[in-house]
Amino acid sequence: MNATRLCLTVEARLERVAALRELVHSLARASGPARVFEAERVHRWALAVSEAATNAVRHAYGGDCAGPLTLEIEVGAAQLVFRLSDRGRAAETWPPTAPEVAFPAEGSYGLMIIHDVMDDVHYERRADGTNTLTMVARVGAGA
Amino acid sequence: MNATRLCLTVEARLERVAALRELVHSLARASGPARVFEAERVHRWALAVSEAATNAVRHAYGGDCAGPLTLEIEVGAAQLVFRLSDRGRAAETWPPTAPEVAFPAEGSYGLMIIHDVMDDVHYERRADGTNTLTMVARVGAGA
Amino acid sequence: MRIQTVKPSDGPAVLQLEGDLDAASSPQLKAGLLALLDAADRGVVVDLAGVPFIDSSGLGALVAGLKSARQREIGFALAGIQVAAQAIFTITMADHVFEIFPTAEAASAFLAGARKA
Amino acid sequence: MRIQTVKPSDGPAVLQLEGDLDAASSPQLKAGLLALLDAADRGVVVDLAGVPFIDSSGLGALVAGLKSARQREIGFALAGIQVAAQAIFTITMADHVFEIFPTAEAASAFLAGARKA
Ligand SMILES: Nc1ncnc2c1ncn2[C@@H]1O[C@H](COP(=O)(O)OP(=O)(O)O)[C@@H](O)[C@H]1O
Ligand SMILES: Nc1ncnc2c1ncn2[C@@H]1O[C@H](COP(=O)(O)OP(=O)(O)O)[C@@H](O)[C@H]1O
Repeated sequence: MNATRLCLTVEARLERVAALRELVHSLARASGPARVFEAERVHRWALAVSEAATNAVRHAYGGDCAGPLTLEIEVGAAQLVFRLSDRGRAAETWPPTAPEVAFPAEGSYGLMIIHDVMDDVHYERRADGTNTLTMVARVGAGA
Repeated sequence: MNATRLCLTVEARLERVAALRELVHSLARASGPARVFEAERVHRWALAVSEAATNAVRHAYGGDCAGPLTLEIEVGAAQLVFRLSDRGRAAETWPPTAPEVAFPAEGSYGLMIIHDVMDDVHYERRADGTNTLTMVARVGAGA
Repeated sequence: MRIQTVKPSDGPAVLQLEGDLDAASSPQLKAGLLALLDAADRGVVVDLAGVPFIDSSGLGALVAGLKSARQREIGFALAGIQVAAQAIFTITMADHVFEIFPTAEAASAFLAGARKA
Repeated sequence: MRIQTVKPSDGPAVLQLEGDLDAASSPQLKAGLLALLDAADRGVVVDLAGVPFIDSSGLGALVAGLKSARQREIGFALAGIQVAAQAIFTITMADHVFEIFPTAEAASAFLAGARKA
């Protein structure tokens, strides 16, 4: 059995995004010594989560502190699922693959990073007004 | 608005209890600088949560790693709510007040500590097989 | 939890602990403590400076040590309790029962003095 | 984020950062960087040894600095990037665009040498 699951709801403000990416780092302690994740991968997951959370604050809530932002992490044997939910505006489109960004640009790297880090990215607007970005990272059974 | 809410589900094992009490320490970072909790109170909350979690592992699950153990923390303006849920055996009785323990005993301080630290303690067995211990700590609006 | 024993020839044995002292680690402390008390005729100091958390199982292990020391009529003291680990002692009033010192040096000096007096 | 500027009379200015560099803190870095570049004719080193996390907004602020330095034809280098903060540079390939050094000293020496050559 591996039931590890974490979640954190914060006010949707840029200053709270740090707490959400911290939750990614709590993974190791919560899952125990049987599940050791490579530090480099954890850093990359934290980066992708951070970009997604910043986007939710900026684009879904338009920069206002208008509602809750929730991160859920489910630790499975073969994959980690990161689910980020807001109750702001729906995204008009969500690109299914990473858009190309020509360096050196000063912004717009967010989606590219999320797609680069995660194995699967899926955006959903639900009827109850919740937007959820589901990001999946595959991990070896022994990873 | 203060929507801060944290949760963590771990395998019900003594070695995972540390992760649950760590979640109490994550409060500060998650709630932000507007909500500063006295370090001493945070230590006491972590202790009570730790005792309750150890009890769930030992008594509800009988020491086996038989299921999930979930801690939820809700940060309200006037109170913090700590909710610890397991899917093990129901407690036969749950004392509504702190039992007296004569020091120096080698054990049985758990319930006394929980009642000493928390302002309100409430145990519930639900029909779906979940046991939930709800512990409430009152905090001043400015605390 | 890491446990290290320092046994000077002319003073009390010092048990240095590092890590959380909870239900997962206290059986290890209790075993180590009772074994040490069997052979420590100059008393025992438990140095808790490296312990950021103590729960009731940890306290239980320390109480077991105290009881054994009393039976054997040897000194027993705690040292270096961190602020973060103090709650369990105040809530249970164990702070009125143990001999508690800010540092292991102070505790050792006290136990050495008590033997001579 | 804490920002501190060290301006030796005979070498590049060094901007020492401490804390996470994310969307909450990058506007502060960008403003500080552009103000410093206005007055730093011997070049600028951004010392990231105290920065455990950098996201795309942080990278954006550094890119703004790089562009401004190029316009002004002064040197610009990064130093001390932590392992934990490296992902953003590899993913965006920014590590091929910036001059990057292990320490602020090495970066300063490089910029000073480049001016003389
Ligand atoms: N959570 C979101 N809700 C609505 N729109 C979004 C969201 N995330 C991203 N977008 C849209 O996708 C675009 C690209 O996002 P990104 O690559 O992160 O760059 P940036 O945020 O710098 O524009 C955004 O400008 C926005 O229009
Ligand atoms: N989560 C629980 N589920 C079932 N029984 C419990 C639970 N927590 C406590 N108990 C009962 O209450 C008693 C007292 O608990 P406690 O004060 O923590 O001391 P101890 O666990 O050392 O016996 C336990 O022995 C057990 O019978």
